[in-house]
Amino acid sequence: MKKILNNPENYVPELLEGLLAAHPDRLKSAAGDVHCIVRADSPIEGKVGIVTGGGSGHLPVFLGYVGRGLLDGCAVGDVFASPTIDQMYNVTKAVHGGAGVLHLFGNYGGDVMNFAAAADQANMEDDIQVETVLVAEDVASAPPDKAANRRGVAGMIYAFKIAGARAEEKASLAEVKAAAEHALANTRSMGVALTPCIVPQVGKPTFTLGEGEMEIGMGIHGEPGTARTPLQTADDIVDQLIEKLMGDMDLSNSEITIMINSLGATPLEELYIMYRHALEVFKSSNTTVYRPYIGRFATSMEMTGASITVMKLDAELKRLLDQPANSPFFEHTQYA
Amino acid sequence: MKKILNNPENYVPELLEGLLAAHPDRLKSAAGDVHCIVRADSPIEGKVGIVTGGGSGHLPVFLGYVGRGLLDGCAVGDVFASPTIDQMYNVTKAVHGGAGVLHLFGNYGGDVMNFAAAADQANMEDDIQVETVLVAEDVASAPPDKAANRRGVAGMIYAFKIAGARAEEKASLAEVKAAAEHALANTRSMGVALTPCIVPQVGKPTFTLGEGEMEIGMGIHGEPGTARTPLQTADDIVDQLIEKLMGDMDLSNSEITIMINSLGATPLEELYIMYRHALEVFKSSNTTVYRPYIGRFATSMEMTGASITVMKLDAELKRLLDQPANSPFFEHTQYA
Amino acid sequence: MAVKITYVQTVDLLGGVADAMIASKDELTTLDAALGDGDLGRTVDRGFTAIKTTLASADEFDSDLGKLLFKAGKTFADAAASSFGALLGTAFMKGGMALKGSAEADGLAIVTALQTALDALMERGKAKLGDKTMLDALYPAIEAMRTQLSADDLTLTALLRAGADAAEAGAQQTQNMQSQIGRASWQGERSVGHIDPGARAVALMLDAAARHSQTFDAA
Amino acid sequence: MAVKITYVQTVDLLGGVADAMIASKDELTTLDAALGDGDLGRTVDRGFTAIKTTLASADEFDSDLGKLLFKAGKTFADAAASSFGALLGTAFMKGGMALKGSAEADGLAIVTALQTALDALMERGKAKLGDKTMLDALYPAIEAMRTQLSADDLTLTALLRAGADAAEAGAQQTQNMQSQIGRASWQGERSVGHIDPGARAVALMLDAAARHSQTFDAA
Ligand SMILES: Nc1ncnc2c1ncn2[C@@H]1O[C@H](COP(=O)(O)OP(=O)(O)O)[C@@H](O)[C@H]1O
Ligand SMILES: Nc1ncnc2c1ncn2[C@@H]1O[C@H](COP(=O)(O)OP(=O)(O)O)[C@@H](O)[C@H]1O
Ligand SMILES: [Mg+2]
Ligand SMILES: [Mg+2]
Ligand SMILES: [Mg+2]
Ligand SMILES: [Mg+2]
Repeated sequence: MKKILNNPENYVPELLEGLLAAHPDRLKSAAGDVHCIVRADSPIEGKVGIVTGGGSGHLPVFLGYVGRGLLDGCAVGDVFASPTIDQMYNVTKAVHGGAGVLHLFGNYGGDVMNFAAAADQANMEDDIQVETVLVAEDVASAPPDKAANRRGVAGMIYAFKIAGARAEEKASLAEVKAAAEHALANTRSMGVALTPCIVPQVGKPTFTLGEGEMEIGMGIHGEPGTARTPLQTADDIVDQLIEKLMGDMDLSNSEITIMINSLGATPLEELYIMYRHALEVFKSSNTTVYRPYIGRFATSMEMTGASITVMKLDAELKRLLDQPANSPFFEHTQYA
Repeated sequence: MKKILNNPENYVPELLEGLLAAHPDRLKSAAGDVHCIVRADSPIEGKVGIVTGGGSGHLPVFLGYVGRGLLDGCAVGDVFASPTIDQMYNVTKAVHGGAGVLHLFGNYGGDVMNFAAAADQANMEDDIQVETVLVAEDVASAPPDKAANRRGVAGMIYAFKIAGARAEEKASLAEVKAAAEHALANTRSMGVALTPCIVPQVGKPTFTLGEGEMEIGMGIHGEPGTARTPLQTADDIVDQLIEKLMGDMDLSNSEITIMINSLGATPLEELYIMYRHALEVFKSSNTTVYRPYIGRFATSMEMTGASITVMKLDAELKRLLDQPANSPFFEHTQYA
Repeated sequence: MAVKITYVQTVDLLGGVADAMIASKDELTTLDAALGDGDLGRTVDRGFTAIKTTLASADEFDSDLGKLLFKAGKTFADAAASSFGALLGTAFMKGGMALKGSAEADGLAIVTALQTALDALMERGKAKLGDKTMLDALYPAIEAMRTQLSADDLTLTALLRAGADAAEAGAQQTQNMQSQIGRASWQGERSVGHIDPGARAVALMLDAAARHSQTFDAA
Repeated sequence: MAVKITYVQTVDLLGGVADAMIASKDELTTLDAALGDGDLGRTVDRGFTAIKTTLASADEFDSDLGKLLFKAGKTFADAAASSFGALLGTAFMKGGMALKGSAEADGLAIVTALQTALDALMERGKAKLGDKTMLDALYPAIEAMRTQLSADDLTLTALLRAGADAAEAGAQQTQNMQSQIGRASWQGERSVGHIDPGARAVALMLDAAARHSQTFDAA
């Protein structure tokens, strides 16, 4: 867990400067603040703007999904920390094309409170209509009866994709919000962590795991999971994750899309080993997989581990999932 | 450095099974062997087939570049080990569309000898014309006067892209070979490693680095580099890598494309910090950057570290670089 | 002599609180690591360092306590935009609004400002008493201070001490509670037995204020 | 009595060599870790384990030494497709072709097969003597064995022992060389002072063969 960086305090501004310099055709900053990332073609007249935000250290989450068919803007915080109200407000204002703005982000206290204040400000000062949808799909973080308390993890990408596709069709704010909620109602995630990561300014691991240990259900900032066990095989891990997901949402006899996501250091090779077994498991419940996503979609820097996200599909979700999308981190051409 | 796997001996076949199951629209196996990966639409009549091969553990390298506008097939070896002659031969045969086959792969002894035998066999048994181009662009691995001895690292992706685009235009075998050679003549790479990785069947790190150490110039299997030093800042690392690259090939007053590549665990955030400083360095030599590639293109599982590859552009390389390409790991839509 | 704090004393007191909180950052990090993500020390460090910058330019606010506190809150929230930062920032800003235009505050004004801050904090955070949050320290502190207001010979120190002690008692009480909101709620039953870090931070702030105010009362 | 090895003895001898090599895998890994990527032990382990499978079905080759060795080489290369695997596989295959149709081999045939193997290995690997490779053990071994052919009362053991000793001397000599080819060449000057792992492997193979052949000569 060694890092390539300069002064840790400049980690985020430096990476954002590099990122803006790398993708000037697709991204720009708003309000003269590199923490406010918006599409280069923002604002888009008549299109609902979709804004997310959250801490750094999760690339491609969050700002990596700012792009065509996806999000319009992202407020970027320090590593694992919320962006400020001003940043959220500035992004909201910069992407507003007259059709309102959807705040779509993970259920983390700081973000929730700051986005609420930013929405108030955008409404008060600029008459921008703002709706909010929280991503809260990590089944390990709270039982079903407290589902609203859950944290948001990789499932947010399905919400970004579905809402983004709907917004691109120039749907109304209510329709885009409904699309995001529809996606999330059908989305569940759960992960496993094998080793921690280091927040640059802190310089030591956020948690510790013994040499032969893993933690099922751990969150992307090292929030504790449901069980700490000896390191298990890929097949056993997949069994447990899918069992927990299926216990929360019935997937039998359904078509789903699945995301097998590395938390950072876990290589793609191992994700495919997991996917292989996921298919074996799904066979017994007559669950079929459409368009699997296998890779690094929501990370915690160099954390070792993986998460599985499923979204149960219907005709509308499938249609929207298939729309093209394009960001520097997520290219989605028409399928087949 | 913990792994999500089952029996280590099944690491490669299991990941390949998962991969083939995930991307049946774009990939298939040849000769009933999952180690022989070819485009789903192979063979393509009248198109030169481009074949690569090498050990596993480097995803997206090698098989990740089998796709439209890229490669036609890949023979996949065990982790960090050469594929067999049979596998290379079978892939060669499966992608042959009547226009000959280019073997384009990294300069590693086992691969070189086995590909030579496979080429002989394809020529003897099936009358397939095979040409060979070795990728050998890692400036840390040998001095300029022994440049042919150098190993091949991430620069191979530029060769895949350029040769692949040329082949897609139905150019002749000689022309495709020339395009690959032209790309490689203008390509140089060098990397730095911060922590090792573990070969699953071995179970312990391939090399060791002290807590505060790094190694400049290390190869992707842990081959020793040019200097082991205390961990340096991102800016200092970039300074040294670019100085070495520029010492081998003059980049001043030129347009280049650059690839900042993570060896695995190093997060994207840090690559952008590196890119930011690379631009600062290039400013003084009047080197301009076109289309940067920043991400994980050639990895060593969970190794920490990064490499920088540059390709000096001319009109033809730029034209071919811009052509669309599409594999499950590398989507390349038309620019802007 | 009625309890009173002047603008200059407030600047001085806040400086003392800031220093004390920055010195407590490791303890708060440890508490937050047990229940949450272990960043509370950093939040407090950054937030109160930012407040000290505001205090350094205390001349710019026309001796208006409201403006000073509002700016301090905004600065805190911007510097440390976490849950605690957002909430404490809101508390300072709204509490400041209750003191707008005043160059000094008496006991009632202090308690009213705190109550306004608490209301804002509950509105913003949507937590209830007993959810195991900073509310569970701040609420009893305000109640205890309100009770003190009718006491004879009340000093600023005595007023703040009553709040600090009640806050500390409230913070200790959180050990028996299960977190119902925020990051710590993801711990479920495992949250029982740990002190809520935000509650402890409130208790530390009031304790530092009470200790610092002794210099005024002695003068 | 002229030196001679039968089909059955060859199977037996190869089995002994395979066991000895598998037992040496850690040493070879250590040597390869110093100059290369540390996989030679694994290559040798997998390759000779595969050869043992071929030996287990030795009945299938009509007592044809050529077929046996060819199959052994192919099996080795497939099981361990590294540089050493590719080269040793080629050596066995081409050496086998020189013995095609023979049910036994005399001293000259053995040396000729080894020479054919060496030629093939040089053709495939493009290395020269002195490049610090297995060639630097195999070449002097063949020379020493060829010299022995004219000796009186030559035994198989003596023939192989001469090869083994020369190979070991050659392997030791590689310490003074700088690697000019393959992975070890990337070490540049740092390669000096280390024994080439492939050369050591050749010496170990011949040594095991010489030791194992004593049982035939004693019989
Ligand atoms: N909704 C809320 N209302 C009141 N207090 C809260 C709320 N959420 C969190 N807190 C307080 O904030 C503290 C944690 O602060 P902080 O570390 O900044 O949170 P996080 O890192 O989760 O954003 C908790 O101990 C609790 O006292
Ligand atoms: N071109 C070559 N010709 C002859 N021998 C070679 C050649 N390249 C490598 N070798 C031998 O192979 C040995 C290394 O084998 P191996 O570990 O399989 O290589 P790698 O892991 O680099 O593929 C070297 O010690 C050397 O003796
Ligand atoms: Mg916290
Ligand atoms: Mg936090
Ligand atoms: Mg080796
Ligand atoms: Mg090797």
